[in-house]
Amino acid sequence: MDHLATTTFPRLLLAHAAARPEAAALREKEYGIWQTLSWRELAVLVRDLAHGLAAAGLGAGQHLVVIGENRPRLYASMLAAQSLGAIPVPLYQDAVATEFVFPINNAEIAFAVVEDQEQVDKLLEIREQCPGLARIWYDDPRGLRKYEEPGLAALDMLREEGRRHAAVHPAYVEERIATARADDVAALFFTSGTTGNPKGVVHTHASLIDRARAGQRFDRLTEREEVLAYLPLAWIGQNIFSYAQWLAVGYVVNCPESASTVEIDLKEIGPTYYFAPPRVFEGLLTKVMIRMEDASAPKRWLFERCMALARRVGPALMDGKPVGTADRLKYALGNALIYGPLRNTLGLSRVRVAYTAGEAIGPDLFSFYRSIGINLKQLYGSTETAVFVCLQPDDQARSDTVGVPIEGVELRLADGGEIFIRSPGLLKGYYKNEAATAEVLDGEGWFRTGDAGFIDGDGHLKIIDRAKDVGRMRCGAMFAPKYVENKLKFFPYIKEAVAFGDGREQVCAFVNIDFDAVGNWAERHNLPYAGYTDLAAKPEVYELIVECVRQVNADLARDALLAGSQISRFLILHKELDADDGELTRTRKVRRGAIADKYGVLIDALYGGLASQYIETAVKFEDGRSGMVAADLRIVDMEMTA
Amino acid sequence: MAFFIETLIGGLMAGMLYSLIALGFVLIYKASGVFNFAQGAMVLFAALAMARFAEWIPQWVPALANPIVANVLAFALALGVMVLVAIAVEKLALSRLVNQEGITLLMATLGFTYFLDGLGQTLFGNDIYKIDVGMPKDPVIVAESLFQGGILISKEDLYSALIATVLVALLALFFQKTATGRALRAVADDHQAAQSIGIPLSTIWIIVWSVAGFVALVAGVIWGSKLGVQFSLSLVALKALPVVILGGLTSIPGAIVGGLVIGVGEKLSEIYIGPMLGGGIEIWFAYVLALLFLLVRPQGLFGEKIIDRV
Amino acid sequence: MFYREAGQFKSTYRADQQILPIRQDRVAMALLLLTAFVIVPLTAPEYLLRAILVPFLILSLAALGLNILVGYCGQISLGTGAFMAVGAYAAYNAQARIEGLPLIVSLLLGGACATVVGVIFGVPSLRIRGLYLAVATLAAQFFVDWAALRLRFVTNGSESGSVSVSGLHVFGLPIESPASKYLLCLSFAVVFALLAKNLVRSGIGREWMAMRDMDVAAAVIGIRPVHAKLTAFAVSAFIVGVAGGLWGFVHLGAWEPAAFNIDRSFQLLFMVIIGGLGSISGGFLGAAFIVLLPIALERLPQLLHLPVSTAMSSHLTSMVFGVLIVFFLIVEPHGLARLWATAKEKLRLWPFPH
Amino acid sequence: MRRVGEVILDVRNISVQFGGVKALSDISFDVREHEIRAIIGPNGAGKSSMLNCINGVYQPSEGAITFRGQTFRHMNSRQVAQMGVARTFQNLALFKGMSVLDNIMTGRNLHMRRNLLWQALRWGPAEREEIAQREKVERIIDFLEIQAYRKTPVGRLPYGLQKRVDLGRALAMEPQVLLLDEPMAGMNVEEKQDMCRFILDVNEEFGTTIVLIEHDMGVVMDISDRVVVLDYGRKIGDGAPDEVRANPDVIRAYLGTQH
Repeated sequence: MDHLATTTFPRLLLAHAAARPEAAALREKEYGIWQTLSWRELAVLVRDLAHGLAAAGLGAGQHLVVIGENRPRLYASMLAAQSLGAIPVPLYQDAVATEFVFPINNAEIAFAVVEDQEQVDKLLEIREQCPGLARIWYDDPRGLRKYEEPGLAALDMLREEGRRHAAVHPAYVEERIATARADDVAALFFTSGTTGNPKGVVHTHASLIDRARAGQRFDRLTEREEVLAYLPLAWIGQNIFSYAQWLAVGYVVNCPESASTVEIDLKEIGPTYYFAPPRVFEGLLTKVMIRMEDASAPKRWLFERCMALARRVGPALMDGKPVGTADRLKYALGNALIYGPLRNTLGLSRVRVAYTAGEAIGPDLFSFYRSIGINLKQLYGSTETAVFVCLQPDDQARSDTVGVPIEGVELRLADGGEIFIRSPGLLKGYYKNEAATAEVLDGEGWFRTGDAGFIDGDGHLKIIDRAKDVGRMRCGAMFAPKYVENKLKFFPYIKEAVAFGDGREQVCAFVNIDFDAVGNWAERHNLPYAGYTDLAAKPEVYELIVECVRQVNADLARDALLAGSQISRFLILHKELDADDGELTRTRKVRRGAIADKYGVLIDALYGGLASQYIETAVKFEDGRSGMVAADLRIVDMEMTA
Repeated sequence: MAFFIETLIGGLMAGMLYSLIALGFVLIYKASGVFNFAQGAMVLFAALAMARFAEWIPQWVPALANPIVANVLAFALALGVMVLVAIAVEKLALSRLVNQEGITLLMATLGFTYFLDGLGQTLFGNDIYKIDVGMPKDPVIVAESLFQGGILISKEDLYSALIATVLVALLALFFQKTATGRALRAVADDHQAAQSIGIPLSTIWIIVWSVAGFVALVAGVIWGSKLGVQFSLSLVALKALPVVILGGLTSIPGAIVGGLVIGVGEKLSEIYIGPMLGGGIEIWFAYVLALLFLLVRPQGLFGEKIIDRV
Repeated sequence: MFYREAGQFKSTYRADQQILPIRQDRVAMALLLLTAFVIVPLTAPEYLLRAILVPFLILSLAALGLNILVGYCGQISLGTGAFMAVGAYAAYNAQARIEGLPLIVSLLLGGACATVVGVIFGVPSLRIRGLYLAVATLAAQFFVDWAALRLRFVTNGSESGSVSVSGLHVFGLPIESPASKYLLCLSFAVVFALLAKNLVRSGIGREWMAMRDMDVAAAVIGIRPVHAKLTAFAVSAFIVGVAGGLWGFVHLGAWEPAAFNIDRSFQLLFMVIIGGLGSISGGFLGAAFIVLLPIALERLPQLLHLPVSTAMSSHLTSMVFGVLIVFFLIVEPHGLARLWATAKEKLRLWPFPH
Repeated sequence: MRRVGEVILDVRNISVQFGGVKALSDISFDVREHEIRAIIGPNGAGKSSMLNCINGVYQPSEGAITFRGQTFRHMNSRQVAQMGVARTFQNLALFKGMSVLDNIMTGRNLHMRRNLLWQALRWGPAEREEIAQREKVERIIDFLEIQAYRKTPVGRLPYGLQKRVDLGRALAMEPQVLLLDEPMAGMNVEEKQDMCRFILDVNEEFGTTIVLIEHDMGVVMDISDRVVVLDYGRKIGDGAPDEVRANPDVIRAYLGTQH
């Protein structure tokens, strides 16, 4: 265990390559089958690329930007960079070009490895703004043959270069790997902060690997796990699960064939260790329900019976609580008839450990997966903490807590509920931003999470909201917008919600309908509509949402602390809140401030007591074109439960 | 020489009967795109009905003991039965099989065959029955002046050939001249189009199958009175198949000419080639003849040519 | 419902292209074969083996062959009985004329002769299409019937084409007991089914199907109609011929041309249509249906204790048979194999409807 | 970059008749290597018949076709295919009973050498060959972005995707000349854009010469190097898009009817 303190990712790679050279390291569905890369082959690939990068002039401490879907050769490029003591900087592949400018300049990035033509085009588009960016290598040459840009080349060329360089300096990379130190910087993650420029979070090999190991021990992960990597590598979550832990534990990471085939690929691979933010689980559940709608009556009856049973006994069984024999038998039957097949068609039948994190998950949603026998749990952590802070033990999964602090973590709650953390996994600092670093890291190494919460009866941490967002209403009552918004979002028909109320006498909210769910609902009640804006404005749809809000209010009323936060007025937005329009972060967190500025007129209307308000909004479409959507939004008054 | 001409005439007369049955195939195929293998079964069924009714009617109503009356009534009844069959076929099967593959339809008609064979023998018994419509059995001798010993012709064959000719002519007229006939042709050319201009498909099909039933009845009577009504009658249809493809599935003149060609070819081959091969070749000769001919002209004598459009 | 496919991923084309890619299917097939090869021979009563399973297997084999021609290559043939006859008589001649020729070899020789005849009668298919071809193939049927009846050398001199065989051995083992006959037929059926499956999932099979689905397009991508059609006739006739040999040698023992008459051809056509055109399992399903149906129908009156004369019952049987055929064509024109496929699809998606 | 080369396909005075009816009369034009050559004209102008002559579906009554210096009076489909001419069809001519994968695999049949017995045993060489071809086909599936439908029966695919499979089958032949018969007929805007991209990519990445029949004038003018205009089986125009657009006969016969 002593080498733990001293190891680095490249060394882990070499260790695997030495210990189990022919074992699968990475699989990618390509050309119809799962093309497998063994640890040995991977090590060779990494070495070649490292030599290539060295030849190209990438040195220790320099940065290499990596943009693209999960692709084995992008993983290899990151390892190659680390082999040279350089620092990979993964960026979100779905970001628009301008969002690359800050990170690239901020980290003086000269080298980029990207997936395909799409990413190349984006980088070329911002080349003037980023004069430093000298070399760009691409993985997939499709459509790039006729490009003749200086410094643009295929990854194969880089590998060729590497082979030549290796011929001249055979031991170069090995030496670099050997001399690297565990507390060298391993990676730089840009957090799409809810306001202002993104901040570069600096992590060392030690911090990432320590947390990866901690998580491994907590869930007893083995090298036999299968993981499907389909979320952006730039997101610390995916990065920890499919990179840090992959190298720490040595299991197999599988890359889907294309975005359009993720579901098929998920089913084929049947991962044993699965990680996804709540919205993914939500999407899955919605699909399940929609597909069951068209099932024959008897089948639906059976399904509902089984689900009712599952809701009753499923979670208890998962938590290992005592359950009557009769129920056990019934559940076994249900498992044969529904739960098993369902897990299978979802591709989750082999899941041993599944995590959700990033935002609160709805109780129904959460218990659905547990009740059909999927060991879904929650964890608490952030980019700055290398994810693993609190995890839920297998038999203590709750929808409203985020688990217990795991090994190495110290937790402190300031008055006002803000959470402070100390752990070996903390960031080294924000890149070239002492001010920001000082804000979050104090002298004794305590990290200010900015979240507000408390420890509940059985030692689980419970999160209410961002500490800074927890406000007070005019009447002095506590106001936790996120808490309210989440309660709204737990309804399948509501995709996003934004609640206002800090310093006001009442709470008002914007609601974003879920186009799929509501659209499907509309079709079933044969209600014709022309697109999102039209559907959102339908009186019937308003009825639907009013019902949801009424329930939320009733719910809030029960909790003395939050009774004041009941929603008095709301409106349904005419467009989907979208990261491309700066309304959400890349991880789909609501950008409260941005929205408040953008839709000020609507807020005024809500508080000004108007019955409706006209608004025009500029939108960006997928293909980069932009246009306007306009609508006259109706505002609804809700009665509050006392 | 005389012998040759005798054979020739014999062939021609047999050929007319083939044409008659072939016509049954062509009618149905034109109108409903069904290659009706049940034609043979229909012949047997019709003949059985005819034979048995002619036998039963005097027993039921002694007043009608007169053979002519009995035969006429029996014929009418048998015809009625065939119409019922046509209706049943359309309502119960065809209307539910529209736009199926040709092969599937062909299989369906084989289904009819089994059914009709079973039904016929259940209703009318499975012995050998005879039909006596007063066909003269004695032969005539003609053209003695021309040939030594003259040419011997069976009156029976002659009459049957005549009947067949008349019938064929009538049907041809019916097809070319009457409104129904034109409707039938329209349907044959294009089902959808025909329906869209308001030609009731099901009625048309019932008519066609009834006509085919009628043809089958006549053929059954003629053959029945010659060979007696028995199961082997249904095999007569197999003889007509080469006629159909030789003439072209969709062509009435084809059926007629084809019938004559096959009839003559069969007889001549049996007499001039048969002995060399050990006899009994007529069963396959017709087919081989048709086959060889198709190699030259795949769509038969008068069938439409198929052009590939891509 | 029983499928658990998650985690069954393929990392080689070999694995991806195997006949049964899903593990559960492979297990089921293994069990099926085990039952067929071990349990049935040990437990099944003689009557079942002799009167039902042996004919079922042989006809399945013939239907398999016919399906290659009709179902995969789209060439209708009404002359199947003839090819069976050729196989049977050729094999008989081989046995009779060549001293001590192994049974299997004779049967395969029979198949080879059938192939030759099949190709000869397949030549017209290059010019003639659809129903014209169907009728034309009857030429083969009647010609062979006649030849077997009249041509001495075909029957090795025996009168009116009636011949008989006895004392069959395979690898020194006597083929006398129903069980041994059953096992022999089963082995043939299984081996040929496997070979046929390999063919239809290879280049040649794709040629056939291309010919069937869109011959012009097939020609444009370089497929030769001659090659595609004649190979289909050849392969089909070979399998049918071997089946014919088995029918004569193993099932009948003594036979005359009537055993392979036009009704046999129709019966086989029924099997492939009802079983399912263009599927290997179709032949077996269809054969099962056509073999069992009449037996069931004949049994019915006895079971219900109805006083029906044998003649009458045979008439009723053929009536009901006819009705069922038509009914079946109406409800499932694509055959039992399609039914099976859809059922399987449903099971895989369960509990979802689609 | 694409460089247009020598004449690869030369059609001289071709005439075609169907029982008296003249489908084509005395058509001549040439196709240069690596170019995109469009054939336009109103319905029934004989465009498809022209292609059918080139790959031997129809036999011209007069005239000759020269391909890579070899001159033929009658083309033979297989020979044409072997010489490297592939073709897609106006109204889909896919093999309905087969999966996307198998449809495209048929395009590789010319390259399969193993005989029947090997295939029946599907062992050793036969299997290796099958897999080698599968690899090639998978590249095409990837190129056309239809991975998600690999094993779907083509009949179940939407029209636009079926068109792609048709193209895939042609590409599988690794043709030097690709004849496209209205590849965008009946497609919506996005589908057309995709198809255009594919056609251009094929032309640029594999340097394939393309003969294109298309109704969408916008597309034709955008992507083709030279255009032949047919009307009632006669050639009424030939040249660069702009020349053709300016040609009065063409305007009268064709563009006039368009807008």
